Amino acid sequence: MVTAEKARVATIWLSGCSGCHMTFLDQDEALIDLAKKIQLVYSPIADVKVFPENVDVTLVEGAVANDHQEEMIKFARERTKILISLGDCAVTGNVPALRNAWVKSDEAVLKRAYIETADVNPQIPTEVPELLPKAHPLHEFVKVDYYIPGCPPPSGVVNYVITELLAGRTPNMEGKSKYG
Amino acid sequence: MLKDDNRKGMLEKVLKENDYQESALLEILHKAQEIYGYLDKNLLTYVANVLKLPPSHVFGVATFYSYFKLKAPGQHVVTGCLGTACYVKEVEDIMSAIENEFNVKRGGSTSDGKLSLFMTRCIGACAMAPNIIVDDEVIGKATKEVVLERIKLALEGGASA
Amino acid sequence: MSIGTTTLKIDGIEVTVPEGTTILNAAKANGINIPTLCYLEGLTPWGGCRICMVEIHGTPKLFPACATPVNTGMEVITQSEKLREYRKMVVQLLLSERTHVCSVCVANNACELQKLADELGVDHVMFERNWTSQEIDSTHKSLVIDRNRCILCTRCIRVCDEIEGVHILDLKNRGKDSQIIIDLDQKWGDSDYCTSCGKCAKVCPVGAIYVESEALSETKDKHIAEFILSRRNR
Amino acid sequence: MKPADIQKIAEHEVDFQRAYKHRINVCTSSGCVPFGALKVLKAFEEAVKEFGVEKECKVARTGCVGTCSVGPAVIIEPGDYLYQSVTPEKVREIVRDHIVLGLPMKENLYSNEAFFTKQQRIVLKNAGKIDPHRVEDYIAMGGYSALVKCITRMTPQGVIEEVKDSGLRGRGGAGFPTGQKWSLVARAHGSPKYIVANLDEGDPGVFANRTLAEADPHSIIEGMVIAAYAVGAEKGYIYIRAEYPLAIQTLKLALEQARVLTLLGDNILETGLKFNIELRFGAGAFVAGEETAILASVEGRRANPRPRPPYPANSGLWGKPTLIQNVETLANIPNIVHYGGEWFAKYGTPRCTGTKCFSLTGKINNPGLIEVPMGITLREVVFDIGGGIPDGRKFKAVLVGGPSGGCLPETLLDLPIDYEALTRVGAIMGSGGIVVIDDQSCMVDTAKFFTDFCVEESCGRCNPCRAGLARVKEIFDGITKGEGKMEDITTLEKSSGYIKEASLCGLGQTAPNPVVTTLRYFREEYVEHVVEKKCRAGRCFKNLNSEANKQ
Repeated sequence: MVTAEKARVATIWLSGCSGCHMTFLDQDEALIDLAKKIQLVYSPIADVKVFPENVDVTLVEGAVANDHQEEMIKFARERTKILISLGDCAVTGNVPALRNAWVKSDEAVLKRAYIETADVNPQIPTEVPELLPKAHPLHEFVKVDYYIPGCPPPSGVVNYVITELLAGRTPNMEGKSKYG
Repeated sequence: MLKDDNRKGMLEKVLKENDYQESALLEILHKAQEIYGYLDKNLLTYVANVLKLPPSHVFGVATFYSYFKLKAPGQHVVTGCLGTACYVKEVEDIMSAIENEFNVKRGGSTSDGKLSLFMTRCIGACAMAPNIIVDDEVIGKATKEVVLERIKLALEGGASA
Repeated sequence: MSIGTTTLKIDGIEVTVPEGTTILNAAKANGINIPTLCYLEGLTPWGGCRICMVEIHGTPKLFPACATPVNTGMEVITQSEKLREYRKMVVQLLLSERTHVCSVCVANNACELQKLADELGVDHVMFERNWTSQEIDSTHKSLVIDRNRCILCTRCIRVCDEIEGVHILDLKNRGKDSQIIIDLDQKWGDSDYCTSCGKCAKVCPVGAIYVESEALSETKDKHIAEFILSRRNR
Repeated sequence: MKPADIQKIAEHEVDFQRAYKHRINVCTSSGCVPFGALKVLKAFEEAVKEFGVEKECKVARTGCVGTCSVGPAVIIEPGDYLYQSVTPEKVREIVRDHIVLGLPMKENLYSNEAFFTKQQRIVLKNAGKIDPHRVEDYIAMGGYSALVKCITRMTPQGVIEEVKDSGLRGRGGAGFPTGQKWSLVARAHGSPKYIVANLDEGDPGVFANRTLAEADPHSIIEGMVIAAYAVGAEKGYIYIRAEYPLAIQTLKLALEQARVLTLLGDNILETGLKFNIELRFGAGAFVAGEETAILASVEGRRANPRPRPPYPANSGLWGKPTLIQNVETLANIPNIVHYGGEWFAKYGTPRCTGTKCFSLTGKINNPGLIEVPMGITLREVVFDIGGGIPDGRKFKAVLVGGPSGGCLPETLLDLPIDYEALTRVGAIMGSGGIVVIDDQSCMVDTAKFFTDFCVEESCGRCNPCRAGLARVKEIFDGITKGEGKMEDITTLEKSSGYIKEASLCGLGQTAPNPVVTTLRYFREEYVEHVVEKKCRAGRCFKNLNSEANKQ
């Protein structure tokens, strides 16, 4: 195995349920083949603190819902050649964006979660990143190169897109981009 | 139920004149609005029943056309023309001034129900743009100052047209 | 009097169909698939969703296949780069118009809009989405309407008017503010005329009208209009 | 009433009018009434009595002469002296000096000769000259003689041929050849056949049709009856905007007069011809001007356009063959029948014959209603007739064709006005709106204004127009608030192309025109807005600035 020739791949987890990461792992035996071609340089399942430079492919799960995530995704974009929105939250906003229909949704959603439905000690947390007024899909902040919708996306499609990209081809999403 | 009064009599006459034709729905709604000031659900139900039209159809028609009002307008009505000539002559500035001065949003009324602010499709007095209509009076080549003054006068005088 | 036939070309293939056939049916009869959405067999074509647009040689305009009758010598093109782009645009605009979240929708996996997005490869929406907050009306004993998912195809209105015959459904307002209404825009449970036949739920292409606590795959029936119509015309 | 009686009425009326040495025409159209025209009329009636000249001086109310910015306008004949901005106070002086002493008051006369010299009045030939409330006035000017000619000396086919020879094209916007349309309806199977006259002038900034109805209602009615004779229609509807109360009142009266003279009815002029007209009122829906939408509206339904074919000529009102024409088209007909198609074709250009009425407004010295030969250049209209830009400002653009027209820059001012030339540069004839804008206007904000209008007026039936325009509007909101991105410009272009090509009816198909033309001719302003957050006209980012100021 010659590490230098492997593609440098990262995954990011924003506002999502981690289901898309599960899907990534659900590639099962296909992961073994994939492991020969890629090197995971940043991921919630790898212990790396800072998003590295010169990343070939970054897969992003989740919507952009707070200021930290906005900063993070812009930073990652600068250091990534190919950025992929993975799953409905990243592609459409999905469940995290359901709050967008509310008036002043950032305040309202915190109030709902931490006050109205709290059993003990109701209070809104302060030492955490600030929510954006709305939750957004990724491409409303940064340029996204490929999209893999699905909640979660079928692992076969995730594998297909990565494989095609590694082979230097453009994936064709017709018949493969099922939302939900 | 529609109250039995003079107005109902007038409406019945209109319906009869139009032979209870379905196709006269717009004419009938025009007249009904003239008689009652606006079209409330009671009135629409009555029209639907008499013309033997589905209520949803009547409601659909009444809400499609912006000329029909489903809510009672205020005592005084100010209408801005949204024609192109008026736009070019900055009618928008006057409208914003009215909104700020009287605390009313276009399409709505003041909380005391004294003043409603509407926009209308071009009234065709484009050469005199910008035009603002205060009650039934067209103010051509309107300026903020003149319009605000005129509205204040109407509100104070209470003399509704 | 015998009905004549019309010969035309669809995607280069010469086809002969009865006079007055629509392009859509002419194509279907000859194994050519044109995507549809607001169209439903048995109901008057609406021509609103534009997904079935086709090109006709010799005119710069696009025509809805569902509502355009064939003409002798017509050369119809059902697939082209432009049509693909425009069909994708249709789906993107529909998805952007209201709150379409497949993962939490009753129609997930039984939705025509979702299926079209998949088939056409609409993997994202270039427009900022609108997140609407229309109140869900579940006052009827079994039928529910969630206008946040409505794509204004008007199938429900047409089936209620043309097949069931009561016309309790219609549209109010116009343009982007259009909404499906029940009678005088009242709660469904208060409707005087609704026969609770459920055809609206059967034909709804998305999850906007559905039968409460029943799986959508069980309640949908897209052949109901055509079936009743053919029985009626026997 | 027999056909020959029309001639008798005309002769009688001409004799009656000759008895007067002077005629004072007071414009009492919608443009002048708000500025006291009715008081001026009353003042003239009193003044001629006061000076004892009521026997030699006729005071008449008339329709619009076109100089709407200097109303109330008064014309004194003979000599066509046009007095501007007449007040009741000035009336006495005018009667004394002009009528009694024979000394026209030069300082009160409309001085802009060019406003009239470049015009060619065919449709508006009676506007400002006749009393629209008197059918005799119209008949004295040769009115209804064309109808008499048709029903006594021409076959329906002959009338259609004459219209074909004239080259007349629909004045409602699209420019479909009128004669050809008549043939289609005449040949169509089904009865009864209908005529719908479109007076739902919904374009903001346009008032030509209203003026016509207020100034010369019988020309529309005569045009309709001739059309009915030619195509074999029995019933006609005039679909008029409810926002035009004076025009409605004038038309109602005219219809009543025409019925009394049996120019309408079950046995027109005792020739057995049957044709009746009813008024139908619009209710504030721009889209109702579209030909299939107007049908829905006349039938009492939501004004949703429907896909064509079938075309209204074959399947219109209640599924019957229907001729839909704009009222300006119809008002041309009596002239064409009277003077012949060949005469008409001498005006304008070979491809676009005749004249067109335009409502000239915006930042211009002489706004008003004009009628010009087709093929006249925009420069002549803006600078010669319109007198250029007021207050020494700089010309920036001219909007031709209403809310779905195009914004044309100075470099296109020498463009001749005809259907094809306008379409080529991204504008349309529309219903004849010309709005001049100067350097105080922002082109991005202007495109946004028109988009907002079309979003509000979209019927909602088809996806491109309903959802597409709404997204375009949101993008404009973002750009003018300072949130624009360069991708937005690409998205605007892509969506515009889609909306134009995929929309069901003319509204959607033309709605992106202002966006497309401003992007084409004023792109640098978009880039400025997006990149520099700068609006050279100072119209945009207003809230942004005021918030910044507060901080």
